[in-house]
This record gives sequence, C-alpha cells and structure tokens, in this order.
Amino acid sequence: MSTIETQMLEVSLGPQHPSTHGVFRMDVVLDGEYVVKLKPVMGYLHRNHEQIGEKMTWLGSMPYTDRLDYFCSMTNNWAYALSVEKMAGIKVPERAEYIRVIMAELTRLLNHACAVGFLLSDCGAWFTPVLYALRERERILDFFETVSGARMMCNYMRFGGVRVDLDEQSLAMARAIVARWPAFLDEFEKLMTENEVLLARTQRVGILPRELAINASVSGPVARASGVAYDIRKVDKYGVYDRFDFRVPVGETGDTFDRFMIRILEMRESVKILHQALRDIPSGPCIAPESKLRGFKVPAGDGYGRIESPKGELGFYLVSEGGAKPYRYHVRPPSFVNLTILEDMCLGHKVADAIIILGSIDIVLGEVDR
Amino acid sequence: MTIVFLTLSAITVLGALLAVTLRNLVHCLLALVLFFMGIAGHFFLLKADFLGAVQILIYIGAVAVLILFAIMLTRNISGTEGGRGSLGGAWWLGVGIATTLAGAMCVFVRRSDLVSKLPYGATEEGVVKEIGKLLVTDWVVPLEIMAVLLTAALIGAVVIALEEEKKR
Amino acid sequence: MSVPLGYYLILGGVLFAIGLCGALTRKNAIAVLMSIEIMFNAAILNFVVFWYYLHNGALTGQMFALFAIAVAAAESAVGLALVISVYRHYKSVDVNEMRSLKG
Amino acid sequence: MIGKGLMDGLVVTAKNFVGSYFDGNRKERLFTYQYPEERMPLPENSRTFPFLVYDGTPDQMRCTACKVCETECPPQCICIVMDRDANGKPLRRPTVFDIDTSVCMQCGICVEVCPFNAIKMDCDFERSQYARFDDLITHLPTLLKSNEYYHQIKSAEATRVDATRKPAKKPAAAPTPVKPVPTSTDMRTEDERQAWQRGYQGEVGAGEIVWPPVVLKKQSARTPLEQSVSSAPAANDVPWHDSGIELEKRMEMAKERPLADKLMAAMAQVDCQACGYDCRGYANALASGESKDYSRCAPGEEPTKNMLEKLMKEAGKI
Amino acid sequence: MDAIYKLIQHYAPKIPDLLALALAVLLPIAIVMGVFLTVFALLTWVERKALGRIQNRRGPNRVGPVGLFQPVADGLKLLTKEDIVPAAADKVVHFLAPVLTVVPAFMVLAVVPVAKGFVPVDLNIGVLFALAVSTGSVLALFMAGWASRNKFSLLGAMRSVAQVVSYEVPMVMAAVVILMAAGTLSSVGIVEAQRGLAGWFVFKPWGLVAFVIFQLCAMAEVARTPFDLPEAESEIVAGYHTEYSGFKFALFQMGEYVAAITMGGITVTMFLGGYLGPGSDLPKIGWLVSAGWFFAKLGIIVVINIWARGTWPRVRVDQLLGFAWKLLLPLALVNIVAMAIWHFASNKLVGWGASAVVLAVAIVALVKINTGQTFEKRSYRFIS
Repeated sequence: MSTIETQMLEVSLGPQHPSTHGVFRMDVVLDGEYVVKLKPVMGYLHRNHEQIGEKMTWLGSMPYTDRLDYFCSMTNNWAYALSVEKMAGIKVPERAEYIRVIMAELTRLLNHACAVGFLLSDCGAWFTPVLYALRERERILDFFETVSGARMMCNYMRFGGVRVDLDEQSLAMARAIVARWPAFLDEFEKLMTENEVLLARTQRVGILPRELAINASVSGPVARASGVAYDIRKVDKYGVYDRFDFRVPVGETGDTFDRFMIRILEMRESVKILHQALRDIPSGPCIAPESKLRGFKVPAGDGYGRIESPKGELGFYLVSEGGAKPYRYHVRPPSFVNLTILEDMCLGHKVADAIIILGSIDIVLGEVDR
Repeated sequence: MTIVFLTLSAITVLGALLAVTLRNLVHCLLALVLFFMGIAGHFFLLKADFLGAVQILIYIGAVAVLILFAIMLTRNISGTEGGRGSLGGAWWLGVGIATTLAGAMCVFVRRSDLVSKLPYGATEEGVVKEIGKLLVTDWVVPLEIMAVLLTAALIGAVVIALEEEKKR
Repeated sequence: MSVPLGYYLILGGVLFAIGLCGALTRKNAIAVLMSIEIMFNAAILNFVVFWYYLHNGALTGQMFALFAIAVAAAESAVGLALVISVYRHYKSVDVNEMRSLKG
Repeated sequence: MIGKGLMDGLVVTAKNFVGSYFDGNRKERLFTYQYPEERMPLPENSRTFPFLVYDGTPDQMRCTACKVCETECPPQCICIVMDRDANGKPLRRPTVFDIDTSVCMQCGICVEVCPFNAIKMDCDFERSQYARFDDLITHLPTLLKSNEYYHQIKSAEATRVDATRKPAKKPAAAPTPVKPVPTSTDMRTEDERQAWQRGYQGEVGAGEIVWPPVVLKKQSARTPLEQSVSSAPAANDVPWHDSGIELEKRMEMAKERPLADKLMAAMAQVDCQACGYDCRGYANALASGESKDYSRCAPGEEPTKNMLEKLMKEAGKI
Repeated sequence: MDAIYKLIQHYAPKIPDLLALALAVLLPIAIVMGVFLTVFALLTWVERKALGRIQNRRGPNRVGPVGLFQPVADGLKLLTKEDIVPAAADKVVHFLAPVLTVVPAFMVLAVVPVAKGFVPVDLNIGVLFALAVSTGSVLALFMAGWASRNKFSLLGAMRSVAQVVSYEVPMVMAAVVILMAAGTLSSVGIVEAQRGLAGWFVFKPWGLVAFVIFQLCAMAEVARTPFDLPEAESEIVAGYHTEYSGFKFALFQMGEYVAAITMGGITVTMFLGGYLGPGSDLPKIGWLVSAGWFFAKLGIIVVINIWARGTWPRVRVDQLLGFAWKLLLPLALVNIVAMAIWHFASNKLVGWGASAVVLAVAIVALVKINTGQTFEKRSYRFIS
C-alpha cells in the first residue's frame, strides 16, 4: 500500500445508500479506496419491538414477529410459537409440524434466492440475478398468499399448530414450486457461479476465520461458510426435522464466495427436505385442540425457543408471570449478531468489497434494529 | 484567420494568466487545461494537426491528470492552499523580472526582420507519414534516446515515489 | 489572411513571461511545476511557428516540438514524483519551506 | 477455461431475452402484472382490512359491540361504542365502530377472535386517500358489507360460516326504526378532533388527551338516567342476566347471593367471551381464584372493573 | 464540407460567399447532430427495453407505442426538474462540468465516416484526433466530481480519471495495429483500406485481438458495465453525478451515451469496415446503403454493450487497473509484433499462421500469469 500519507476520507455509507439493504449506515474511513475503519451504525428502524411484545397479549405479538425479518415471516412465527409452546407445554399435531417444515423451507428458498441475488446486485450485476430470484420468489409468495392470506406478513402460525390447513390444491401448488426450483437453481448457477468476474470479486474477500465466527456467536450460513458445522435443525432436531434426510453444507475458507455458495447448496438441500415433507405429510388436525386464542395464558417460568431461520439462529427468550402477557420478551436476531463481525471482515479491503461483504452477511434491518 | 488567431491567443493567455494567479490549485489546473487547449488550437491553426492531437493526448490526457493526482495526493481534497497567501514573499521581484523579460522580447521581436514574415504554403497532407519516416531514419538516434529517457523517467518517478516504503 | 510571424512571437514571449512569473512567485511546488509547463508550451509553440513560417519542406521544427513534448512529459512525471517525495518529508509542498538538502 | 463463465452468463441472459418474447406461458418469464389493466387473481384467503358483515339489511349486523376485537387488536386500531336506546338500555350493537386503517396492520386477529363471525377480512386494497388522518378512519357505514358481498369475495369461507351459524335469530331491536348511524367524527367536536390528532402526532403528555376521545361523550350521554324498570322477563336463576339492566340495579338484584353471583352481576351480561369465558364462567373463575385479573370484562368498562375490584377486595381475594 | 460548398455554389450561385461557407459548415454539423441525437434517444429506449426483457421485465411501455416516446418523456421530466446545486459546491466548475462532458463526445463525431462520402471533417489524423479528444471527457468528469464537494462524487471522479487514463494506453496501442495496416490515420482512409472479401480488419488474427482489446477499452472509457466503476450505484451511489439533477444530469447521460455511440462508431470504422458492405458502392443509393451498413454494425456493438451490462457483475477498481496494465497492454504490444510478422511474411498463409501462433501463445501466457492463483475450485463438506 501507498506510504503517502494522504487525507483520510470519512464516508458515511447510508442510511440513504443504494446497497445498505435498508436504513443502515456504515461510517467508513477510507485511505484512498481502502477501508481502514468501519463502524456499523444501526437503529434507524428501531420500533421498540421487545417493549411492544411485553405490552401485547401472547397472541398479539404474533403479527409483530412478521415484521422482524420481513422476508421470512414464517420462520419468525415458528420461532415465537416454538418458545411459547415450550413454556405452555403444548403438543403440536404432526400435520402442523409438517406444514411448518414446508413453510420454513419454502421461506429458506425464497430468502436464499433473494440474498444471493442482492449480493450479486451489490457486485454490480445490474439486477439481473435479483430479478430472476424475485421471479421465483413470486411463486412462493403466491403460495403463501393462497394459504395464509398475505404475501409477506403471513401471521400464519399459532400456538399449537398453524392457522389454516393446507388443502390438496395448495399442496399441489407447493409441489409445483419445488419441482421447478432445481431448474431455476441450474439457470442461476450457470448465470453466475462460474463467472470469472464474480470469482475475482468474491474469492478471498472478507474472510471470516472459524475461531472468530465461533467467538462472535455467528450462526447460519455465515458461520457454516467459515467451517462451523452448526445447524439447529441438526442440533436441536426441533419439529420433525429428525425425520428428513438432508445434509448441511459446510465451507472452509469463509470468504464471500463461500457464503454465496453455501446458500445455493442449502437451497438444494431444502428442495430435498420439501420433497420428503410434501410426500410424507400425514393427515390430522392442523392445530392442537387445547390451544386457545382468547385468554391464552402461559404458566409462570421462562423459555427459550430457537430455530434455524434462513439467516441463522433465531431465538425468542420469554419470561412469563403466568398472566396474559409476557413479563420479558427478548429476541435473538441472527442478522444483528452476524453483523457484529462486519468490521473485522472489511478492514483492509476496498469500499466495493465492504459492500459485497455486507451483502454476503444477508441482513434484514427489521431484524437488526427490532 | 486573424480573428481566429486573436481569439485563440486570448484564450491561451487567459488560461495561462489564470493558471498562475488563481489560489485554488484545482482551478489552476483547469485553467492550465484551457491553456493547453489554446495551444493545441494554435497547432491546428498552424497546420500541425498531428502535433495538435499529440498535444491534447499528452498534455490533457497525461500531464494534466498527473498534476491532478499530485494535487490530490498532497493537498486536502478541496484543493485550497490554506490561509497563507499563494504568493511568495518576493513576488514583486518575480513579476518585475517577468515583465522586463516580456518587454525585452517584444522589443527584440519588433526590431527583427522576421516580424512581417508570412508563411509558406504549408500543407497537412502526408505530414504524418513524413514524420513517421523521419522518426525511424534521420531521427532514429534521438528517438532511441527519448525512449531511454522516458523509461528512465518512469523508473525514476516510481523509485522516488516509493523510496519511503523501502526504508521502512 | 494569415497573421505575420511577429504576432506569434509576441504571443510566445508573453506566455513564456507569464509562466516565468508564475514559476518565480508561486509558493506551491505543484503550481511552480504548472508554470514551468506553461513555459515549455510557449517554447514548443515557437518551434511550430518557426516551422510553419520558415520551413523549406523540412519537418525539423515539428520533430523538435514532438521531442520537446516528450521531454516535457518525462520532466513533469519526475517533477511530480519529487514533489510527492518532498511532501512526505516536509508534510508541505511550500517551496519556501524546503530549505534542508538532507534527505 | 477462462471466459467460459462469462459466456455461460451471456447464454442465460440471451435465453431469457428471447424467452420473454416467445414463451407461450406469460407467467413463465414476464411475471409482472400491468396493474391498472390487469389484476392479480386474489386467492380467497387474501386479506387487507376488516369489514363488518350484516344479514339482510344493514340494521341486522352481526356485531354485538362486545369489544373482543377492540381488546385483542394488537395495534389497537378499533374503537367501538355500544348503541343504547333512549333509556340508556344497551342494544347489543355498535353505534360507533371505527377502524383506523392507518394503524391497522391487517393481521386478521379480530376475525379469529370474533365469537359472532361478524368481522371479516376484505380483499380491497385500493384505499388511498388524500388526507392523512380522518379519511383513513373507516366508520360503521363504510365498514358494513352484506353477507352477499362476503359470499362474493370469499364464497367457500362464507358458506362454511353460514353453516356454523345458528339459524338467524331475529334481533329484538327490529321494531325500532333504523336511525342514521353516527360516527365517532360526528360525535366529536372540532377541538377534540384536533386534540386527538395532536396526540396522535406524538405530543405525548400534552394534556389529558383520552384515546379515543369519544369515550367522554359516551359517558356524558349515559349519565342522565331515569331508570325504568326492566320489562325483560327475569331468568329464574340469574335475573340480572340482561345487559339492559343498569349496574347498580343488577348489584341490587344479586345483593343476597354468594360471591360468584355478585361478581357475575357486575359483568356486562353480553357473554361476549372477551375475557375467555362467558359471564358465568368468568365470575366463577374469579370467585374460585383461578383468575385474579378482574380487568378483563371489556364491554363493562370502568364501572364493572371498579365494582369487581371492590367485590374482590371485600372478599379478600386480592 | 468542400463538396457541399461547391454544390451550393453550383446550384445557387447567387448566394453570398460567406453564407454559402456558413451553410457548408453548419449543414453537416446539423445533420450529424440530428442523426446522432435521435440515435441517442433511441438507444436509451433500446437499452431500457432490452435490459428489461433480459431481466424478465417489460421495460418502458406506457408512453407511446411500446414505450417508444419514453426518451421524450424522460427529457421533459428532466427539463422541468429543479436544478439543485449543493451549497458547498464550486458553482462555476459545477456548472461547466456537464457541458464539457458533452463537447468531446460530439467532437469525436466529426471524424466518424457515417456513410460513403459523408464525413463531417476528413482530418488526415482522424483516428488520433478521436482518441485524443475522447480523453478530454475525463477532466469534465473530474470537474463534476470535485466541484460537487461530495465524497461519493470525488471517489467516482478519481476512479474515472484513473480508469480512463489507464485504458487510453492499450486502446491507442490496439489502434496502432490498424494504422500500420491501413497506412493512414484518416478515418475514411482506414475504411477504404478494408475493401475486399473479408477485408475487414476484424477478420485478421491481429485485427481480432485488437478489436477485442479496443472494444474492452472503449467500454471502459465510456464506463459501461463491467467497467462502470465511476458510477457504481451499489458502491458510490452515482459517482461523479451524485449531486446533479435536472438538465445537468440529462447532459451527463447524453454525454455518456453519445460517447458510447461514437466509440462504437470508431470501432466500426476501424475494425468492421465502417460503411462498407454489399451495395455500398451503388451509384445513386450507395450513400443510403452504406449508412444502413454503418448503423447496422453500430447496432451490433451497442447490443454487445447492453448484453454485457445485463449479464456481468462489475470488477473491482484494482482488478480494473490490473486488467488494463497487466493483460491488455502487453497483449496489445505483442499484437504489434504479430502485425509486423503478418506484414513481412513471405506469403499470406505463413503470415496468418505465424501471427496467430504468436498471439495464441501470448494470450495463453498472459492469462496464466495473471490468473495464477486467482480462481480456486472450491469443494464443500456435507454434514448429515
């Protein structure tokens, strides 16, 4: 690097910036094009989520969880429902568990497709990949709307099951989506994964060492790209995940390219899970009979429910006094935790790299700022 | 032709004057570019098209950019020179010397018998070809020396600019 | 139609004087270099002018101008490298502050 | 081979380019809808804002103003005032039913909790308005939609609902002529409206701005009472189980009864299940100590709550 | 120009001399400006439409039939927009920059032979002039970025300066080969040198290599994807024109697109035989046919640009400069050698073979050197 001591350039990337994935700000100090200091500034989208959760009834918080990671409302619902069910000791019927798996894996598909799409958009691929991803995502959203009534804010799960049962028609719809997906992935991979420009841009850029990933409690695809074989679907075996045959891809280098590839490989595994779930889905009730909507109370105590959301470990820590509202309501958002290592990954790289590293972490500001 | 000459000369002199008087270095540079453009225009007027193009290519495309980078590397980004005046202490001396020189030159030119000389009918046809031929025949030794000089300058510039790093 | 040679010579002289004036009065080393470029160009203009007015089918004037341009480019490259090098030592490009000859 | 990836990408984009012109199925590639001309077919479950269903005439609305939805609505965007006749007798239907669509987050929880299948989710999403506040508040006349409309937008669901509903029992209020339905805006003075807007815009603590301010009006409308004796035939067991009887009167009736009955008499007597029970069940739950929360009777509002608190204190339950 | 002057004098001898001269000067300028501004407007539409279709969108389709009047609507909208100048900006420079961006782009047009016998000015240093003048835009871009007093603008401006200066070198070196082959710098002369069956320079091994280098450099010069770093919207918002709005912004866009078109025009002239093509020499309608050929070839270049923009990601700034200096420049130099071999070879076939072999070896070697450790083949573990 140059030894000419030039004036450092302090640039505030965001909150109004095309590629900060929302209202996020990075205070970057640049030496020429090199990042010498980076401070993530968040909180622009803070909406008191946890406080609202403590003022709401148990059920009333469910639609609010949709707004956490607004790409993946299904998994947010599930994580919240899971922790409440743990505390209240509600047994979820089998069919509901299968429906939840289907919804969660579809959410994973759409989230990963869009995440890699936006990552490529950050690389400068002028929206082509992201629009292909949106094209496929549209089908999943159509499915979600058919089932739950809303495309993104699904508010679908309830304590002890799901709100609406899947009829044969919607199951066929889901099967059609899943059957199409590998073709889309092939097209997508052909478009990008061997592109020399992309390889040059992403390989060996933003390396996250395994130790740092563990120390910073990073989770999800970001951690797995760094070689941390940690997937809550395998660790906790929550729901009925122990019945499915699927593998978890783990990278070695932990650079941006690995994070990109891990997502694509995970999508292929998700398709596998979906095939099995759609084949094996049993009949029965979709919600536990003892679950009730009004006057729902949770016995005093606390509970932590976590699931493998597309972005990482999403957990809800709840404390109940036995009343109609939680005493404490805390969210462990994966995006927020994964974002903490941004500076370590960006230092010494260029501005352009910082942008794609941020893109490769795959954050959603609704979840970071809560 | 006189009109064109006068216009171009006005542009050139204006550019030069601004380049040496403006306080902001970047403004100076832009004025200098105006000056270069004026000179290139003169070259075109003098039927030296090739030189005009070379002037644009090298002075505007290379030298100006080089100066630009030097400014950017040594000053703060707005390019202002700071609180102190841009002129040295003995600026009146410099202005005096320059004025004297200009006056003297004008006087000498007026006295010379070349003053009212009119041009030969120079054409631009085939000049480029001719220059090319001359460069590799009669002028081949200067050309080679020039090549060596440019290489030396290149290496020298790199070495000078990088010497600090070696010391560390 | 054409202007006589004297006009050009006076133009060249004036430009050279302006350049000299700048070179003598400016404090900033880069500004000094820019002034020197002006002087160079005044000289190159004269080469071309003399070629245009006094040539006898020979291209010597143009060739000289060409080489002068090349030399000027080399000069500016080295000069600016020196300026940057000096800036590193003194944290300034003020020619008045460059008094020491030691490296 | 360097460059293969680049060329592959070009092939893919070229395929998409050509495909967008020649692909038979338009949904395959050009997946956008040209909105004002084409519309997406909305699935039956799709939901936007709630509306109220009535059978037959708008007067026969299913809503009983039980305020369950008002209580359960997560962002608190519903405001209900129960209608009363000239004597102040509750009519088991709302006189004010406002939904602030600028606050509503379309979660559909009001639909799920409604015990009477009265509130349903609409599919109409073209609700843009010029004004920021008042135009976005939908009032009872706009909210009321016929059962036919409900069948029209969500036929399967509506049929299912009709099947579960008891054969339409004619409401007792049938003889009273339908009076123009007031809205909360009508009931507010201009000052109150402005105060509410100020409060809404975030001037917290700028005075005692009550949300919703209509409550003030309503209570003043209720106080001058010359209580006529209820003509309703009293049930043998629980003679006070009629929402038309005033609270004091009901307490009078249950004076000699055990705690559970006294508690029950304090309830609003609409069996709305907002508390999670019917009136009897809630009273029993409070009496037996199963529940200590005496604030759950939504239709009864403050008087009931105060009365319950008093009773519970007297009994040493809290 | 002279031809028009003579024509005017011939058909309307009564017109005063000065007026005839002015007409002779202004008429071609008007024609060229008119034609190329139309092409520019059309190009913005074509680009948006094609990118839309590439991305499974529809592109503009509201204004006029298939959105054909979209450029007009855009222009009107930009004209009526408020012109915002940042408070801290250097007002004069900020104002001059967009104007100066357009000037070089249009100046290059002066030497592009659009049709047979129609070139605004047939300079005998045509190509050199075009290459020299197109450099001028770099200062305008720098002025824009610097005068805006915005750090994104400045970053974009410095990137743009570094990029244009770097790519200028291999570009000129690639052009040298053509000049060697044609033996002239005149653009018409170069076109005429490509007569004959497969006479276009792109059909020669050295010509092909030079074409690729030149095309890449041209894309970099006018900042098209994958070299659009000066205005990389995902990194530095809009680069040097972040702080511009309204008509000044439109001028930037115009400068950029016209530069892209003229660069394409120069490429067509130098490598694809310019206006040459079957029927371009026909007596009466030759000028029309040749203009058709020219614009058809220009269309191909434009389509390549758009296609690349819709497909490829953008390179990073160090890779961009490395690509120019470490790969394109040496290759261009080797290309000159290959051209010399071709030129001095005893017969055509030997020349073909020898130059092709030299180039192939050079390309393979340079690619090997440059991409030694860059691209890794990754494998992933699977935990089940």
